[in-house]
Amino acid sequence: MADYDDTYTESQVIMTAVKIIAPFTLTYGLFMTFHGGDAPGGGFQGGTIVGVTVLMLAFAFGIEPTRQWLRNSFITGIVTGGVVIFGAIGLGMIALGGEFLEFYKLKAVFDIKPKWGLEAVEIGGISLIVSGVIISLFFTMAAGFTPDRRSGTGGASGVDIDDAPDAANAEVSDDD
Amino acid sequence: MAVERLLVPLSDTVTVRQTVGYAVQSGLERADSLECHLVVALPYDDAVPESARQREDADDLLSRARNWVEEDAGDADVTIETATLGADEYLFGPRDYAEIFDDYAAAQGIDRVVLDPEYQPGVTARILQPLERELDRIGLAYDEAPVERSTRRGRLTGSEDFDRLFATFMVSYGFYLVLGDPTYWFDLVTGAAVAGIVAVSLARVTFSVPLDRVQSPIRVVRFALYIPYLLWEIVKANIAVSAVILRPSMPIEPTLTQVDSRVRSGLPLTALANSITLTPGTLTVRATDQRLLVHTLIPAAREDLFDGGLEKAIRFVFYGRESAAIPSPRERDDAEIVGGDEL
Amino acid sequence: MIEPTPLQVTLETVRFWAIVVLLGLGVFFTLVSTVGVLRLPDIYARAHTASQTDTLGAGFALAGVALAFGWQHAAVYTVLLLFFVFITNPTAAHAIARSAAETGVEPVLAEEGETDESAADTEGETR
Amino acid sequence: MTPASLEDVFLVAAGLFVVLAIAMFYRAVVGPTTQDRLLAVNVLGTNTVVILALLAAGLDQRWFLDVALIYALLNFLMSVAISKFTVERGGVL
Repeated sequence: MADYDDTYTESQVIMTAVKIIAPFTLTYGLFMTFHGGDAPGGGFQGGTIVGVTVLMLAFAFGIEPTRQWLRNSFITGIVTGGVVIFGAIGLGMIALGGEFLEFYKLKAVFDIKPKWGLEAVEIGGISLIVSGVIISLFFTMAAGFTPDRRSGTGGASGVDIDDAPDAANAEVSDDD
Repeated sequence: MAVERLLVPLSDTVTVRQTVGYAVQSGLERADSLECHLVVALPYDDAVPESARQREDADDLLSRARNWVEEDAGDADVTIETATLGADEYLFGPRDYAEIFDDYAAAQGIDRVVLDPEYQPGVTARILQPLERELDRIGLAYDEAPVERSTRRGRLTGSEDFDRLFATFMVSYGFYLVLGDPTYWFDLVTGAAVAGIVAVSLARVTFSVPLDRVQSPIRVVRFALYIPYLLWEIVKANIAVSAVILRPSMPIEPTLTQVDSRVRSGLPLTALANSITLTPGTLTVRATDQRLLVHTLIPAAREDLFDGGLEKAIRFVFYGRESAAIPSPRERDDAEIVGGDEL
Repeated sequence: MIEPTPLQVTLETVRFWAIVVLLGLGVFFTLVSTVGVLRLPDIYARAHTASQTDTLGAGFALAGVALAFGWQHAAVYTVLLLFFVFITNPTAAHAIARSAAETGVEPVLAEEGETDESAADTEGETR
Repeated sequence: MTPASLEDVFLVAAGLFVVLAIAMFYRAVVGPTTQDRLLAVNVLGTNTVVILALLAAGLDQRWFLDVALIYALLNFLMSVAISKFTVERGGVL
């Protein structure tokens, strides 16, 4: 019965409900990211919730408009930025004379609690990587499912290739 | 001798004067003699209390526009017709507007529609983009007036943007401090940063309709008053439905009903549809524009729905006390029981 | 250890029984809702009673939790949770009902008698 | 005086909710339509949120509430996503 057009894919009840809760979920995702050290949560969970917020918007508003709203380069930027921050902090510890990601050096050199080093990795590194990976995975899958977009997925698959090493990187960092 | 018949839908925007000017000028270029139909589409029908004020505004706008046309036409052969459309129905989406324009165009033999790029009928937000699409679908020729509006518009959206950013920021910051500890410096600092990110990224998504500095806070207060009423309705409906379900014979009487509500799209409609779903016994199956398809489980719930208590309450929340006093859906003949075919 | 005053003891007792009553009501309405979901004939009717869990079932139970936490941060958190449930669940119920309507699941209606039920069920099996 | 400790009350209530949630599994398994199953899982999700909150009070573990909030969010997302998917199979997603 309903003829779907590209900008109005969901019932407006769902659309408006998503609009209302989106700021709350995004805030909550970022809150979790910032409270990884002393509460449940952290970069992984927080990043996932941030990613989920975007997926929710995509469900409600349609995937194409959301993709236009969040440009591919932006997502790639998030992911690579996360990797750069992660690497910089980790290598920074080596520069201070420790091992990769050895935060105890912070205490020795700058008199900062090691907790803040972990926080910085969680916030700057992991959350960005995870949210970027979730969003780009979703868009990549969605692009595969849409018949008339088969030719136009160059940007999305580019993101996908970028993601593979990042995902591995993120997994490794889980251990510390 | 050719006569060009133009339809110019008017609304009170910054660019309406230029639109009228363009209509007259372009019409006279194409033909010697011009018949200019100035119309105002009224969003509300007579059953709604706001309609009287809308009608006055419409008459005022029409008489001003008539003067403009006379001024622009000079000595040329221009006939002016004015009309108010849609007084007998409740116009909801762009599709409704497109259809009444089309009916009018067919009745008067209109050649072309001249659209104001800022066209904004009544209370709804700017609908031009979808309206163009609907006109395309119907097959009515239209022409968008080339108007100058950049300076004014920049300033206007600037202040609107600030309101949205500010509102999103405060909501996000408040939520963050509730989650965290408002006395801990780390939470205060990161909260501000997070609220900034959220405001920049989602302000335009969440508040797609511009905020009103006076009305919006009042609506929040009225919404807080609405919550106890809703809870009371939920408790009543829960008890009624529980009694039916727990009885061994289970005397349910499922029906599908169609109710034309008198609330605007977006937040009011969502609030109404969700309130209906939240009260057990009624379930919103479909919400296409203002037409709600509601499944009801027991006759008592159906009667409550047709009495329109929730609808009046939602109207109170969004439009104020005077607007709440509208006839119930049953009285204005907007509620009917439909069969399963309507799905 | 300070001996509690009689007033404090009474207040504690009142609070205890208030919590018990709230939780009992929550369990009761969830029970009704479960019975309804199991008994009622079709998806639309079941969605009505599912909203009972969402509203009063969850509402009373979470109110009991909030009361137990008292004037603490966690109580605010619980109210927030309840508010969130109240916004999202009707939307989810609407989404489900709408999807049922779009995919052509026929509702069992009172006028058409009970014969439709088997038809709707068999049609559903094929999906 | 109270006959039992408040913690026990919460744990008993949580247990009752678990029993009801298990009963709801019947509908999730039997169906018959996809939407029936989805609805049952949605109600199960709401039950889970309540159980988590009850356990948070009963075991005095505040952070269970965080989990409950996330669960509520994912529950909503699941319902919307699957109901969208069943309608537009091969369409938008």
